[in-house]
Amino acid sequence: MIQQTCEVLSYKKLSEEYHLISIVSPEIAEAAKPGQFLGLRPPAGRSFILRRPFSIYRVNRRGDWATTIEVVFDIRGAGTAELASLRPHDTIDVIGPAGKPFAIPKKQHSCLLVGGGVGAVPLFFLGDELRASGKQVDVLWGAATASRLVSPIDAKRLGSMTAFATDDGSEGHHGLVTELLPDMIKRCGTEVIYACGPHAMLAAVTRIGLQHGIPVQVAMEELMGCGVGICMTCVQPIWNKDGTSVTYQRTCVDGPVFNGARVAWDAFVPNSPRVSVPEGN
Amino acid sequence: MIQQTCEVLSYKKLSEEYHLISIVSPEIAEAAKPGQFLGLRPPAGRSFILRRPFSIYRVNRRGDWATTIEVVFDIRGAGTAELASLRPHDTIDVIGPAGKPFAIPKKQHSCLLVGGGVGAVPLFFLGDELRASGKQVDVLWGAATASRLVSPIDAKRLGSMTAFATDDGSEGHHGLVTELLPDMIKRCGTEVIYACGPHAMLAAVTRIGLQHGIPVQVAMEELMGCGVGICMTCVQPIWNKDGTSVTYQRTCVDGPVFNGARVAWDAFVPNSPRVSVPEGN
Amino acid sequence: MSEQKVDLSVDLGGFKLKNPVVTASGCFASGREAAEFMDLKELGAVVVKSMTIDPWPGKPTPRMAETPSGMLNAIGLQNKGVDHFLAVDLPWLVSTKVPVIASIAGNTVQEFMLVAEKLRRAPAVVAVEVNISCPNLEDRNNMFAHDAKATASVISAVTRMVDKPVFAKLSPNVTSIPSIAEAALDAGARGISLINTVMGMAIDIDTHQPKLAGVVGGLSGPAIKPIAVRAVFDVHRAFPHVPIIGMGGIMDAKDAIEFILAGATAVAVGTANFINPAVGGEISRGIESFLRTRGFRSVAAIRGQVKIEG
Amino acid sequence: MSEQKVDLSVDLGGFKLKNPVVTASGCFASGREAAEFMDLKELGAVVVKSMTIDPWPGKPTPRMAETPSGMLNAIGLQNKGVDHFLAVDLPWLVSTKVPVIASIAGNTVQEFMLVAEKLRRAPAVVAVEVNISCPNLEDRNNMFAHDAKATASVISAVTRMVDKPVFAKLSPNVTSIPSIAEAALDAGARGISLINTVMGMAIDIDTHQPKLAGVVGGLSGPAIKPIAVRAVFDVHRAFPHVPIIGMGGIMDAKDAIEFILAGATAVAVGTANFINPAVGGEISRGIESFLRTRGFRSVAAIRGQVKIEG
Ligand SMILES: Cc1cc2nc3c(=O)[nH]c(=O)nc-3n(C[C@H](O)[C@H](O)[C@H](O)COP(=O)(O)OP(=O)(O)OC[C@H]3O[C@@H](n4cnc5c(N)ncnc54)[C@H](O)[C@@H]3O)c2cc1C
Ligand SMILES: Cc1cc2nc3c(=O)[nH]c(=O)nc-3n(C[C@H](O)[C@H](O)[C@H](O)COP(=O)(O)OP(=O)(O)OC[C@H]3O[C@@H](n4cnc5c(N)ncnc54)[C@H](O)[C@@H]3O)c2cc1C
Ligand SMILES: Cc1cc2nc3c(=O)[nH]c(=O)nc-3n(C[C@H](O)[C@H](O)[C@H](O)COP(=O)(O)O)c2cc1C
Ligand SMILES: Cc1cc2nc3c(=O)[nH]c(=O)nc-3n(C[C@H](O)[C@H](O)[C@H](O)COP(=O)(O)O)c2cc1C
Ligand code: FES
Ligand code: FES
Repeated sequence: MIQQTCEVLSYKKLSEEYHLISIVSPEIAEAAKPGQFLGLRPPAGRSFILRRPFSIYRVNRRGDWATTIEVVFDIRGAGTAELASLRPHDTIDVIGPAGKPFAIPKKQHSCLLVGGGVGAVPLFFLGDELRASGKQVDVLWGAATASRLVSPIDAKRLGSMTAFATDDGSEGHHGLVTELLPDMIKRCGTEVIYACGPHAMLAAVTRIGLQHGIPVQVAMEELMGCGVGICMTCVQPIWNKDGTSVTYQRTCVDGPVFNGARVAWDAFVPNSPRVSVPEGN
Repeated sequence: MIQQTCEVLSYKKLSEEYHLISIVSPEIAEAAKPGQFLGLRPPAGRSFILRRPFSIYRVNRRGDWATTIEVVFDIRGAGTAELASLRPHDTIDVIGPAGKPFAIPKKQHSCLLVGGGVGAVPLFFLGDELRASGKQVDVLWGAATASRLVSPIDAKRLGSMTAFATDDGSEGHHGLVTELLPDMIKRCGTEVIYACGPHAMLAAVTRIGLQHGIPVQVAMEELMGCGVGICMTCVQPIWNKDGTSVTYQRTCVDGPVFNGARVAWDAFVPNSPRVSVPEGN
Repeated sequence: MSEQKVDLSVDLGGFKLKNPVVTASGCFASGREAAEFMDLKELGAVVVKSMTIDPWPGKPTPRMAETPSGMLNAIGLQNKGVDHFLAVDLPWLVSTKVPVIASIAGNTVQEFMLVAEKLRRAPAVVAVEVNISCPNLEDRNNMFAHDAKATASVISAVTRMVDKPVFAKLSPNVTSIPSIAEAALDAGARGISLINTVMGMAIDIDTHQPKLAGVVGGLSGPAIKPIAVRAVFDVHRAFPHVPIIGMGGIMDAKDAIEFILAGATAVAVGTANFINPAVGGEISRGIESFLRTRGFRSVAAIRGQVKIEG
Repeated sequence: MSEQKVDLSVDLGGFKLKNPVVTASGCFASGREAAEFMDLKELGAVVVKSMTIDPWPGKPTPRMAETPSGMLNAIGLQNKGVDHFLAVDLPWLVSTKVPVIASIAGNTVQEFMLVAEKLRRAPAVVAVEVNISCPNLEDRNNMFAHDAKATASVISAVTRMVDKPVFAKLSPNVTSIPSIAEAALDAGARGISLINTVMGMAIDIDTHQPKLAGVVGGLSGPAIKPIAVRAVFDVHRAFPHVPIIGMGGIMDAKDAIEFILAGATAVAVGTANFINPAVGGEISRGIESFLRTRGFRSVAAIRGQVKIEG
C-alpha cells in the first residue's frame, strides 16, 4: 500500500447526486485492482480527522504522462462536502490501493454485476477488467430513484444485458433489484455474481445466488477508523471455513470483498458469556 | 453591535507580511469608530472555533452601492491563515463594531500616533478621523524590521511629521520608538498620544507621555474568548478612579482603548488571600 | 407539513420553563451584553455567572487557551458579588421578563449559605444552581464536587436557606458522577446540572509556560460533548425522575436533541454563546422545527428516548 | 546550525529506548500492517494491542463514531489471545528488531496473572503494560482502574509473575489519577502509562440509537489532549522520579513535546496512526529537530520542564 500526497486532475459533477474526482497517482493506479478502495484524508485544521474510504471507480492508464484513479461519491456529511469542493491542482493525501480485490474467475464465463445505489461504483472497474479478460458481463443496478443510479449510460455500455430497478419507478423496474435477479440469472446464464450495495441487498443477493448454486462475491461497507487494519472498528461477522464458528474480520484488510456464503448475515458474534468487555477500546 | 454574514469585496497582499481584506457591511461600516474591532468567525467544520478579533483598519464610505470595512493582519496561526485564503465573493460571519473607540479630543490639537508592528493598524482610521476634524496628526511607527511596518507610504501621507524605528535599522531609526518619542513630542508640540502595540511598548509610551504631562490613550490586546463581554477571558488590570485598588476589566467591552494612566502596567490583581479560586471557569 | 403546535415547555421539578434552552453559567454574564444580539425571552431561562458573597477578583491572564474543538479557561470566578447582582443585574433581568437561575459559588459551606440567604426573596429567580466545582478551603482545597460528603453538606446548607428549587451543578472529573448526584439529591437538590468543564492543561512549547496563568483550567466546547452526553445518560439512568439540565459542547439544535435523548430535561448552552451570542434562540427554534418535522408534539416526548437494547 | 547530535534515548526505569516515541496499545495492532508504511525501527518500541488469556471476540458494530476532533470506540478488546501473540506476532516482531511492550488485559486478577506468566520469557518484550481499564468481574464490573485496591491487586499479581518492568496503564475517568498511580507504584509498578480513553457516548438523533453498539465508548484523539497533558502533569508532580509514558491526542512532534514538558519520559501515539500509519517515525524525527533547533542536547533535558511559578 502507498501513502502519497496527490494532485487532483479534475472534478466533475456526474449527476444531481454524484461527484467524480480524478486523482493523479501512477503508483496507486498501477497497483490498483477492482474492489479495492482509497483512504482520503481530510485537509488539516478540520474538526473531523479520520480518513474516508472510497471505492476505486476507474483507473485511467491511457496516456503516459499521468495515470489517474477516479472516485465517485455523493455528499453525506462534512468529509464528502469537503471532497466535492476539490478542484484541479488541489492536493489530497491518499492511502491505497487498500483491501482485498474481487477475484477474477478462472473457470466461469458469465458474470453478473449487481450494484445498489453508490455501491455500483467499484463494479465499473471490475466490469472493465472482466471484459478485458474476455468474460461476459451483465449489469443490474438498483437505486432509490433515477438520479441515484451511478453512470447509467456507462452501465449500458458495460453490460451485454443491463437492467435498472428504482424504488420509485423513475427508471427501469419499479421495485428492488432482487426482484429482477432470478430472471436475470436465468436469461444471462450467470455463473458468478459480484455485488456491492446496502447490507440488506447484499444479504438478499447472496441468498438468491446460493439458491441458484452461483458463488457471490460481495463488497461490504462498515465504518472505518483507519482503513489499514490497525484499529479493529470495521469488522464483519464471518463464518470460519467449516461453518462452526463466527469471528469478526476486518472489512479494510480481510475485505471489503468477502465470499457472500461466509458472511454471517443476520448473526452477531455472541460474547463468550464469561467475558465482560470494557466500555472503550 | 451587529452580527452579520458579509461578503468579501477584495483581498490584497499589502507586503510580505501583511494581508488586507475588505468586507462589505454598510451597517457595521456606518457605526464603526476608530479603535473598535471586528470578531471574525472561522468557517464551519474547523477544529478552531472561536472568533478572532481584528482592529478596523479603515472604513470605506466612498460610493453608495457598498460600504466596506478593511482589516489588515499577518499570519500567526490557523485562523489568520484561513483568513488570508478568503477571496472576493467568499462570505464571513462578522460581529462589530466592538469595543470602546479612541476618544477624539475636544481641546487638544496636536495628536501623535504611536504604533508598534501590526498595532499600527487601528491608527490609520483614527488618523483619518482626526485629520477630518481638523487636528494635527504626527506618526511614529516601530517594528522589528521594515517589512513589518504597516503601510509606510500611507503613514507618511497621514502624518504632518512621520518617523519610523526598526529593531534592525532596516528603515528609519535603528532602535525603539520610545527612543524617538521624547524628541517627537517636543518637535511636534504633542498634546495627546494614541498608542497601539506590544504591552511593553504601551507601558513605556504611557510613562514617557505622563512624564511630559500628556494624556495617553492605549489600545490593548489580550486573548479573547467572545469579544462581546460575556466570558471574562480578556481582562486587563485597571486602577479605579482614585487609584486605591485594581480590578480586572474586559478588553473587549471596557476597552480595547484604555486611559494609559489607569492601566496597572506591571501589577497583577492580587488574589484576596482568603479566596481560593477554582481551577476552571 | 403539519402546522400542529409543538409544546416546548419543560418541567424542571416544580417550575416550568417555556422552552428547554438555557444559558450555561459563566458563558452569558447576566445577559445584558448578549441582549444586543437577541431577545432574551427566546430563552427558557438565563443562568447567570456564578456569584459569591464578596466580589472575587479572578485570576491573572492568560485566562484562555484554544484547544482542538474546544477551549480551556481559568477565569477564577471573577464576579462582583451577590449584592451587586441583586442591586444591578437582577433588576435589569426582571425588566426583560426572562426567568433567572442564580448560580452561586463559595469556598466554604458558610459562604454558600450566605449567598443563598440573600437570594431568598429575589424576584424572577426561579431556581438556584449550586456550582460546587469550587475548592473547599476546609478540606485541603479539594473541590466540593469531588466528594459526596462535601457535596451533601453544601447542598443541604443551601436548601435550608432558600425555598427555591436547588440544582446541583456537577463536575465530570470524578470516578462516579451518579454517586455524587445521589449525594446531592439526598441532601435536597431538586435537580442536577451537568457537566461543568473537564480539567485540562496546555503548555506553550516555545516558552515552556502553561498557556493559562492558572496552570490548570476547564475544558469546554464540542470536544467534550461525548463526555457530557454520557454523563447525562448515566445520571438519567440512575435517577430517571430527576430533572437534568444537560450541557457540554452544545453548538446547535442537533446537539441539544442528543442531550434530550440521553435524558436531559433542559439544555444549557455555554461556549457556543462566545461564537454566536444569539445561538440560544436559534437552538430553541431548531429544536421546535426538528420535533415538528418528525411529528413529535412535545420536547418531553423524546426525553431519555435513546434506544438501548436488553 | 549546530550539527551536534541530539540524544533521543530515554530511560524508562531500568530499560532504555533509543527514542521516546512508542505506539499506543490498540492503535497499531502488532505493527505488521503499519510496517508497509514505515520502518518500525524508527519507533522507540511497539506497544501491541492488549492481549488476554483466551481470544476475545470483541463487540458488535458499529464500534466507532467520529466526534469533534476525536473519535469514540467500543472495540471490546478483540484479540486472538496471548498464545497467538507468542506464536505468530512476536516472532515477526523479533525479526524487525524493534523493542516490544506487551499490553495485557483480563476480567479477573487470575486472568492477568495467567497472561503475564506466559510472557515471562518472551524475547524482545522489554516491558509489560497492564491495561486495567477492564471491567472487574469480581467487583460488579467496576473497572480495575477506577479503584485503588483493585489496581493494586492486579499490579502486584502481575509483578509477581514477570520480572520484566511493569507499567500500569491508567484511566482518566477517576477523581484522582495520582492516587491510583500511587496504588500501582506501591504494588510494584515501575512506571505509569496514561491516559487511556475518556468515557463518552454519542446518539444518532434520527434513529435514537447510540452510535456505538457498545453504547458507551472511549474518546481519543486531539479532543482529549488537554485532559491528558494535565493527567501527566499531575502524576509527574506527585511522583517526579517515576517514568511516565504519556499519551492522548498526540498528532505531531509539537504535541509530543508538550507531554514531555509536562513530565512524560516517553510518548505513545494512538489515534494519529489511523490517519497516518507512518506518524510515529515522523514524530520522532520532529522531536529531534525541535530539540536541535533550540540547542537542547537530549530529550531528557526538557522532561518536566514546564515553568510553574511559586
Ligand atoms: C470500503 C468502502 C468503500 C466506499 N466507497 C464509497 C464510494 O465509492 N462512494 C461513496 O460515495 N461512498 C463510499 N463509501 C462510503 C463513504 O466512505 C462515506 O460516505 C463517507 O465516509 C462519508 O463521510 P462524510 O464525512 O461525508 O460523512 P459523515 O457521516 O459526516 O462521516 C462521519 C464518519 O462516518 C464514516 N462514514 C459515514 N458513512 C460511512 C459509510 N457508509 N461507510 C463507511 N464509513 C462511513 C466517515 O468515514 C466518518 O468517519 C465507502 C465506504 C467503504 C467502507
Ligand atoms: C482588540 C484586538 C485587535 C487586534 N487587531 C489585530 C489586527 O488588526 N491585525 C492583526 O494581525 N492582529 C490583530 N489582533 C491579533 C489577532 O486577533 C490574532 O493575531 C489572531 O487572533 C490570531 O489567530 P490565529 O488563529 O492565526 O492564531 P493562533 O495563535 O492559532 O490563535 C489561537 C488563539 O489565540 C488567539 N490569539 C492569538 N494571538 C492573539 C493576539 N495577539 N491577540 C488576541 N488573541 C490572540 C486567537 O484568537 C485564538 O483564539 C488583535 C487582537 C485584539 C485583541
Ligand atoms: C469561560 C467560562 C466560564 C465559566 N464560568 C462558570 C461559572 O461561573 N459557573 C459555572 O457553574 N460554570 C461555569 N462554566 C462552565 C459552563 O457553565 C459549562 O458547564 C461548561 O462550559 C460546559 O458547557 P459548554 O461546553 O457548552 O461551554 C464556565 C465555562 C466557561 C467556558
Ligand atoms: C480503537 C482504539 C483501540 C484501543 N485499544 C486499546 C487497547 O487494546 N489497550 C489499551 O490499553 N488501550 C487501548 N486504546 C487506548 C489507546 O492506547 C490510548 O490510550 C488512547 O487512545 C489515547 O491516545 P490517542 O488519543 O493518541 O489515541 C485504544 C484506543 C483506540 C482509539
Ligand atoms: S478500519 Fe481500522 S481495522 Fe479496518
Ligand atoms: S473576550 Fe469575552 S469578555 Fe472579553
